[in-house]
Amino acid sequence: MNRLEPNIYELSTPGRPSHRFPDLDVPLAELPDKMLRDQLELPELSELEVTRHFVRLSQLNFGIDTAFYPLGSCTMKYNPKVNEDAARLPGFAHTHPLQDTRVLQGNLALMYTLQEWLAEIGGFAGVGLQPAAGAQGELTGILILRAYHKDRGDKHRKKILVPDSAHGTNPATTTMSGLRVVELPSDKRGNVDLDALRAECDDTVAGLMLTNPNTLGLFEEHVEEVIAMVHDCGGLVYGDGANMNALLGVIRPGDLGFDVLHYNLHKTFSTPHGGGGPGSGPVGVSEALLDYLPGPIVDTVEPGDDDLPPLYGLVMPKKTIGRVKAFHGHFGMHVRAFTYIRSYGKSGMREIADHAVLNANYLLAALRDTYHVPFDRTCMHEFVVEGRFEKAPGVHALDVSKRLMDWGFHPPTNYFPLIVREALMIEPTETESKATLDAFIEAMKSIAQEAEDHPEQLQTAPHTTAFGRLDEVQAAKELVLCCRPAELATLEN
Amino acid sequence: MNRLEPNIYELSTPGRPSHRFPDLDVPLAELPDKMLRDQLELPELSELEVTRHFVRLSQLNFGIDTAFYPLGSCTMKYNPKVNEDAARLPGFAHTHPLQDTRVLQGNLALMYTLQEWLAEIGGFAGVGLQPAAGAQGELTGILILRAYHKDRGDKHRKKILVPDSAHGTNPATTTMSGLRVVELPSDKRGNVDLDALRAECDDTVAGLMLTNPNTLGLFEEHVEEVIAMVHDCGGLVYGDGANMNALLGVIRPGDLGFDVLHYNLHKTFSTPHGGGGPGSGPVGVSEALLDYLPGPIVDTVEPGDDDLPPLYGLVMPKKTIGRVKAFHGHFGMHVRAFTYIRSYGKSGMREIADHAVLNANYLLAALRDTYHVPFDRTCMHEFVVEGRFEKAPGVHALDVSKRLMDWGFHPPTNYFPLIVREALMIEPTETESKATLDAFIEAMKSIAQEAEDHPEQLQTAPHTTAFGRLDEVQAAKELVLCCRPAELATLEN
Amino acid sequence: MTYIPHTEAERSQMLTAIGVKSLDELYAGLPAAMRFPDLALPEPASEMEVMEDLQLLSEANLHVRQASCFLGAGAYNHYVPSVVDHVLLRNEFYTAYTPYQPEVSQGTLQAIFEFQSLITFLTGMEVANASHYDGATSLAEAAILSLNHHRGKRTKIVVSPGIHPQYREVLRTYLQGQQLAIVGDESLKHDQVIHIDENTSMVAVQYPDFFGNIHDLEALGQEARQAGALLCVVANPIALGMLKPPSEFGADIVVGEGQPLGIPLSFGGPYIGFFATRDEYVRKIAGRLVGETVDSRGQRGYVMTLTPREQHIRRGRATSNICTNQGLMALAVAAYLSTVGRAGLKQVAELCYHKAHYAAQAIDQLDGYQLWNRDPFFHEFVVRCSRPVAEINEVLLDHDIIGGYDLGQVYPELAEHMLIAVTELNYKEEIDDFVEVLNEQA
Amino acid sequence: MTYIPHTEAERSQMLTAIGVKSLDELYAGLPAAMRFPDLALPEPASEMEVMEDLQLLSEANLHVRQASCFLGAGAYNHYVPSVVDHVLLRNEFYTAYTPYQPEVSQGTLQAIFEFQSLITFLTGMEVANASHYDGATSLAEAAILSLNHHRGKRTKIVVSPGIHPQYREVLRTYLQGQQLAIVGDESLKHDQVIHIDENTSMVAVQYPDFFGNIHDLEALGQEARQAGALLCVVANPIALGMLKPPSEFGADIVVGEGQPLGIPLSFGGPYIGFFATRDEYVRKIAGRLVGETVDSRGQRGYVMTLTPREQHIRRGRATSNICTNQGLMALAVAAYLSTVGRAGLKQVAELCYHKAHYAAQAIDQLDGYQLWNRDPFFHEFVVRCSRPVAEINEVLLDHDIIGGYDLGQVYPELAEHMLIAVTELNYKEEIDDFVEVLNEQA
Ligand SMILES: Cc1ncc(COP(=O)(O)O)c(C=O)c1O
Ligand SMILES: Cc1ncc(COP(=O)(O)O)c(C=O)c1O
Repeated sequence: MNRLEPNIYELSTPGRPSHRFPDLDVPLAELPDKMLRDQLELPELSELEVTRHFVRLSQLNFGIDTAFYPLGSCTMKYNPKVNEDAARLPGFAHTHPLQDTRVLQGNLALMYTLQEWLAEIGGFAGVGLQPAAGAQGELTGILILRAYHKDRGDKHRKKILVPDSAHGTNPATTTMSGLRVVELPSDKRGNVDLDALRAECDDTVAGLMLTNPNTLGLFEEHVEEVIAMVHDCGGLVYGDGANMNALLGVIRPGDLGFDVLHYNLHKTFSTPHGGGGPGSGPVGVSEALLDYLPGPIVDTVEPGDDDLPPLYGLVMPKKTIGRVKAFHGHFGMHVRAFTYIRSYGKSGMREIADHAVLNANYLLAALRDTYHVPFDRTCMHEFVVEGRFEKAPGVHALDVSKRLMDWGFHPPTNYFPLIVREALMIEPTETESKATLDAFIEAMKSIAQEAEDHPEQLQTAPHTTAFGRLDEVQAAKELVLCCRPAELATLEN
Repeated sequence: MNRLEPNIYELSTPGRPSHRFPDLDVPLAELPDKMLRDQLELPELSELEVTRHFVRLSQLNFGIDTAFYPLGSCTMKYNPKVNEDAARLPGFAHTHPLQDTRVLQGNLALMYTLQEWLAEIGGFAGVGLQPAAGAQGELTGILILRAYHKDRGDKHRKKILVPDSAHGTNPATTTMSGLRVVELPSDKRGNVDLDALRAECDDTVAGLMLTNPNTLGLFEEHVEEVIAMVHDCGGLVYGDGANMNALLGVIRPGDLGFDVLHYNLHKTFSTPHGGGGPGSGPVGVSEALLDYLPGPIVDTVEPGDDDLPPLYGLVMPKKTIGRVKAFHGHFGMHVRAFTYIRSYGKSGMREIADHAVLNANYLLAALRDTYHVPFDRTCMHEFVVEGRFEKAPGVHALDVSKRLMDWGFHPPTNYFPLIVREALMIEPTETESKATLDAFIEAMKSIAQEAEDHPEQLQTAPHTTAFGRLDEVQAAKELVLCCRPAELATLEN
Repeated sequence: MTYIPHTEAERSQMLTAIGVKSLDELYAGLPAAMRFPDLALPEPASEMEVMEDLQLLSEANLHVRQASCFLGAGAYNHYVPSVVDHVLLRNEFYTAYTPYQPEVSQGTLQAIFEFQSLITFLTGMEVANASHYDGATSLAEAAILSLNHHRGKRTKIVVSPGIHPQYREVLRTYLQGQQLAIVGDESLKHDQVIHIDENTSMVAVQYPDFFGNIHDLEALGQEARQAGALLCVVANPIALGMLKPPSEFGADIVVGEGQPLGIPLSFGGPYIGFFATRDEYVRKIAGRLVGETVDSRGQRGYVMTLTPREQHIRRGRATSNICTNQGLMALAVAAYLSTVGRAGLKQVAELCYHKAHYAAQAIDQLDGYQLWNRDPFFHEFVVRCSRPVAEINEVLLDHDIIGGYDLGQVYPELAEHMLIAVTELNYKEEIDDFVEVLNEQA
Repeated sequence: MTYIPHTEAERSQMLTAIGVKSLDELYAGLPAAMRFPDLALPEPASEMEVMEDLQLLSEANLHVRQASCFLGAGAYNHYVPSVVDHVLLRNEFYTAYTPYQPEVSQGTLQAIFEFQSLITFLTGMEVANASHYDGATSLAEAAILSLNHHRGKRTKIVVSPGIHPQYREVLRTYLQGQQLAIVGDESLKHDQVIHIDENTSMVAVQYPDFFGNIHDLEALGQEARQAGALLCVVANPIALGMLKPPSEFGADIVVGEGQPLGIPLSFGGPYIGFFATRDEYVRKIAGRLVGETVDSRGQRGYVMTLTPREQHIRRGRATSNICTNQGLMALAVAAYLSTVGRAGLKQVAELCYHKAHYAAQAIDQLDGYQLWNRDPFFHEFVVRCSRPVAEINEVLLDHDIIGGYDLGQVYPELAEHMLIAVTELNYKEEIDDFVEVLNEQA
């Protein structure tokens, strides 16, 4: 009686009437017979079947709108509904990226303003909105560093320093950019180890990729010194802005000396995560790097005056690294982020950071006695504890995570950063209430107790969800990546 | 660890920042101090709390979009998504009911067309769209009959004949209209008993309320004779159109001689049921009754020509029974029904009825051997079986219903019509596929078997839903009809 | 466009299983001569074409967001927070029906229970039902309750002329089959109090009244009480965000139109009637009531309760025939009130109040216009003009301004009087423009 | 507008629990001089005001539904069935993230699995991933796969000039850090085949190409295969509703832009890149892959699989840095393809085809215009004009017609050539009007 949802091919019935388009209203042209396909294996469902299928599937998910979702490093804050409405306004949703920009001044004004706002928030000279996500922002940034050095004839700068606490995208980006990763250890307080950094600072350094607050949720205590050391050896500093939520209105990376930084609109600026994207990863740069931004970006091409707004246009920065995407980036996300910043406004920025940091420290204070905190100091918007118990050696961070599901919570991030054993990275975000945090604390404490008393309760969790643990080994071994249509449809109409 | 959803007052926290409106941009006026309230016991939640609350609540419901919903007499067909979009178009959603009709010709054209289409589908001379639901359509219709007789000086016609199989709204409507109900028995084949009818047909008959197909899902076999008898004694015939789905493009009640009929847009014409409304219950009438329609209705006030569309206006029928609602009825539902009829078009009407009837007869054919069918003949869009088992006297229709939930199905209608013992009234509708019907048949058969083998499995069902059986006796006894705010908020800001 | 899933193959399998040869055969019992009429309807159309048609029709309207709107008179242009419609679009809410089966309907049931609670607290009463069709029919249902309360022995309903004219029309429509008198609204000058006597079943009054006036109903309540009549107050729910709840005037029943609480104008519907009263009348309330209870597992849950009042049980002896009501609109109201909350509702009320007064004062200062209201008013007020309102409104329309309601249409004594509504959606600038155009038209 | 729930009381309780006196204290470790900058941002605004601003901005655009649109060039104006967005608005879908925790993410996982399946069957390939950012980056990722396949020993990528110019730009951006040559698109006359040699890692071609041409890629595929290079085909997914899948030409990788499959134009994004290939390359695919498995209760379920390929495990040795991809857009594509289904996709493809040919023929007959395509084309074609395209487009705009793409901007040899796209949304009447205005502008 277990009602698993069939897949879309299993739900298909040959010949099922489905969506209907208008009849052809022009004469038939000759078809290129030789080039036509004779099979098209797509499913055939009624609209009710489609609706029911996806509604049922959706119910198998946890989302921010159903559960507390303290997934560290991902800033799962509330996604305001008005943002969704704004992005769907026909005047935005139905504009073609190659239309004459003179009839798209609304879009351009919005993007221009967002560029300005993000630059102001981050302390940068300019911002390019094209990158599609954080990782593409990183690629953009590192290619900018590379182009900058190359332009100056500085050809042997091939080294990118990356702390060992960094997100996997940082080293991967470096390699993609044709540069070499040098990993830096962290010190006992979770900072970049200054001695190790010093030892690497030479004239082959292209730059440092720094996440601040870092992935432990800690503010880099020597950030000014770190940046100065890199600058002094001729390198540039890239900021991974995944954790900008902690800094809004608090401190500007540009003021700290970062040369480039990517923003995650899908984290800091509340655009929805969509089950894994689309994100948006605009990049801010200092004056010296402005000309390298990917393009086009929006600029005023004719100044405005009291009566007329300026005329905006799309322009290619002079020494651009090139396009990183077709068209102009994830405009739909730009609309949402614009709406968000416009709503909170000037004073709201700091309020966001304040409450993100308050919530994280509140949880940390409450959990410190129950869970081992490897780097224990005032955290920023998130913190990392260890999901292991001396008295219950067989219990792992993953078990704690799975057991949290039984309490109705989405688990924290597991096993990242890599420098912490059994890491549980907890980011509550500012939109969660004290009541929710208190319930989470209760769950975490109770689970820790249970780890000792009934470890198997954790090891076999979750118990109350629609699915139990999934067999990842089998998935990788058997590698079924595609539906097998019950009956390969051969009827062709 | 059972996570019941708290109610909205329990979720409230005094002082919680919530939705913000613009600041006042005019000078303050003096407030009428004596008239101000000092307590306002409304909850205070963040938008995330509101969203999460209602999303979680929604998941506790079955709806057409999650499950087969064969609730007899309710025509739970698929609600097309495009209807929802249409009703939300700003040009419809943001029109005020008292605006100058010359700037609302879009609304009026839509309503006029819908009046015409419904009249055509039902075989009537005209249609009024004002009634809010089926029951209000009934009230409208019966008041029209009453006014008609009154107008003709026919003052002693106070009797409304209502078959015993009729829906409760029929007799209730009669009473509300100040008329007297006379109940007619059904014969062995589920028809109105002709002898009983003949006996009542005299000059005190105001009319007959006839549901055809009736609530057994059966077409009234002597419908022409029945109508003629009532007409012959000077009465009029009211049609309860709840079951119009079976007749679309098949037969027109107006052609059969019905004088008045209400349509249920929320049944036949796919407007969503909304967890119990809003519905819409337009009323169609014959030529003789046109002037009695509630108003205003839409009419052309200036004819159109090749270049110009006609000018539509709101007009009050000459001898109108009056308004039954403020404004013009459930316009949002009119838009949806218009969209629906426009989509299916001429040929689609009969296809709807055909497949509704096909699906019902298919189920009936499959279940006939397992469940007792009290009136067993070719049914229309629905049919009624008995949810009782000779070998399992302790099992009731309600138990079958509850057990169906464990199979993922919404139950049929229970205990209606009253003339069938342990009635299970099953209406599959045309939008369900054979595969779904087959699964339902399997469930019904398996449950019948289980009733004999493991009756307690039915009697304690449902087992797999979030809630078990609810205690209705306690609800009626303790009568808690309102949240008790944990703390009566006394802070007034 | 079709939503019917059947394939040709399935259709024939099913016909075979039924034992008939064709679909036509299923209709063998129907009068042959009338079967399968040729309907004069348009051809089927694709979704794309249908949506284009609808788009065009909708664009043939001037909607209030394309203009400045000063029209109210029972339907108000308020801002609906975005989250409300996102809640309504939850498939499980809008594609469910009346929660007959509580085990799989707790979402709807709890939402209605919350709606009842919110209305109870907003009106200051003790109990509220799950909804009526609109403000007008909730007034009619109140009258019926009063008649039943008096067991049919009282045959007079006294209504104030300050009640929305259409509500009074609906009241008369509903009660046309009963032998009773509905009096008190013959003219504006009229004092209803003179009608109140031992035969009076209910006294009904609007708060604020149709002209925006905020009357202290204390005295009227006492008159009604003394005569043993029920006092019914038709209230504007936004006004209750700042004004004394009718319970404080001794109201026995509070009804009203819930549209201002999160429901789009939508050319007049669907809206929602709310209905709140005292505990003692709970068994006489029409419509659905949701009550709290427990399930077989000891969990708190909700069910429809006191159903023996209703038509499906009591049939001809039920006092109302209401069945389908305004479920989804109740959800909208619950979502709206939860979203704006205590502070938000008060803020909206006060924005309306102050903006209306700003507008009234400015218009009153114009030559040719005079504020008619003598009492405190809420967000609507009457202005005496020196020309027909229709003419003024026509000019206003040329300026993309939707002017107020022409009172002369229903109150002969108020020819050339305009009823003007102001809400939080009217910025100062709009008001100033409105005043300026009025000035030009004086 | 704020979405922060904290009350003053809660804030102080929390500060006390933490052991600090103020929020400021939490930042004690931050460089003091720079703390709390005064940001030049607008004041906070209510939702109502924000929405009005956005509405105004959106109305400052001319959108394609207000005009006739004949512009394509990589982004196409197709009809999106209503149901698609209703699926995307399911809160549980759009407010979830990457399904790291499969037990509470089966909805997303199964939807992605279905997306992979649909793309696999549509392209005729053996495996597809969970998405890339867009068509352009999926081409770049294909190139990287080919380089890795050849273990860095081949240093040439041959690209056809018929690939979208912006895709070629992105390819070059992505690979600027590698030592390799990207050749073949120097001019239109150019025959890429001459470049294919033992050093060629990948040969990439578009189908239909940027000018709409449907080329038989059989021969090119053979050339590539002989040289041991991978053949990558950038395909238009709507065209695949009627045309031979690239697998039939021996494609090793099929990538493309999924926007036409249910995603609004949205000024260029978010869209979705799809990526399909042969089983043998599955361990070299960048991005997420969802695979089928079972859970502890024996139920079929889905997980992200082969994760050791990815950056979070392999870090500096990963071949791509992609992390967040286009999850929700994959859902849109899955919903679109499920809704239109086999027959619907074919119908759309054919509508596009026939309408484009009708338009092309009509324009070709005009004086001053000449159809440039010599081969069969799909729904886009090139017209040689006798005036600058920008001038013609300006006049078209006056008639509410959004003209085609000015090819001279990127192909110097195609000055005064317009690339025209026609879809199911262009009715005959629109096409006729377009032709008429063109005629006037000849
Ligand atoms: C610290 C950090 N950097 C980079 C990224 C990559 O961002 P995206 O997933 O948007 O590509 C992430 C994503 O989770 C992250 O947490
Ligand atoms: C046969 C029949 N008549 C009348 C009604 C009343 O219609 P409504 O609920 O729309 O008022 C119903 C409703 O279920 C019904 O089934």
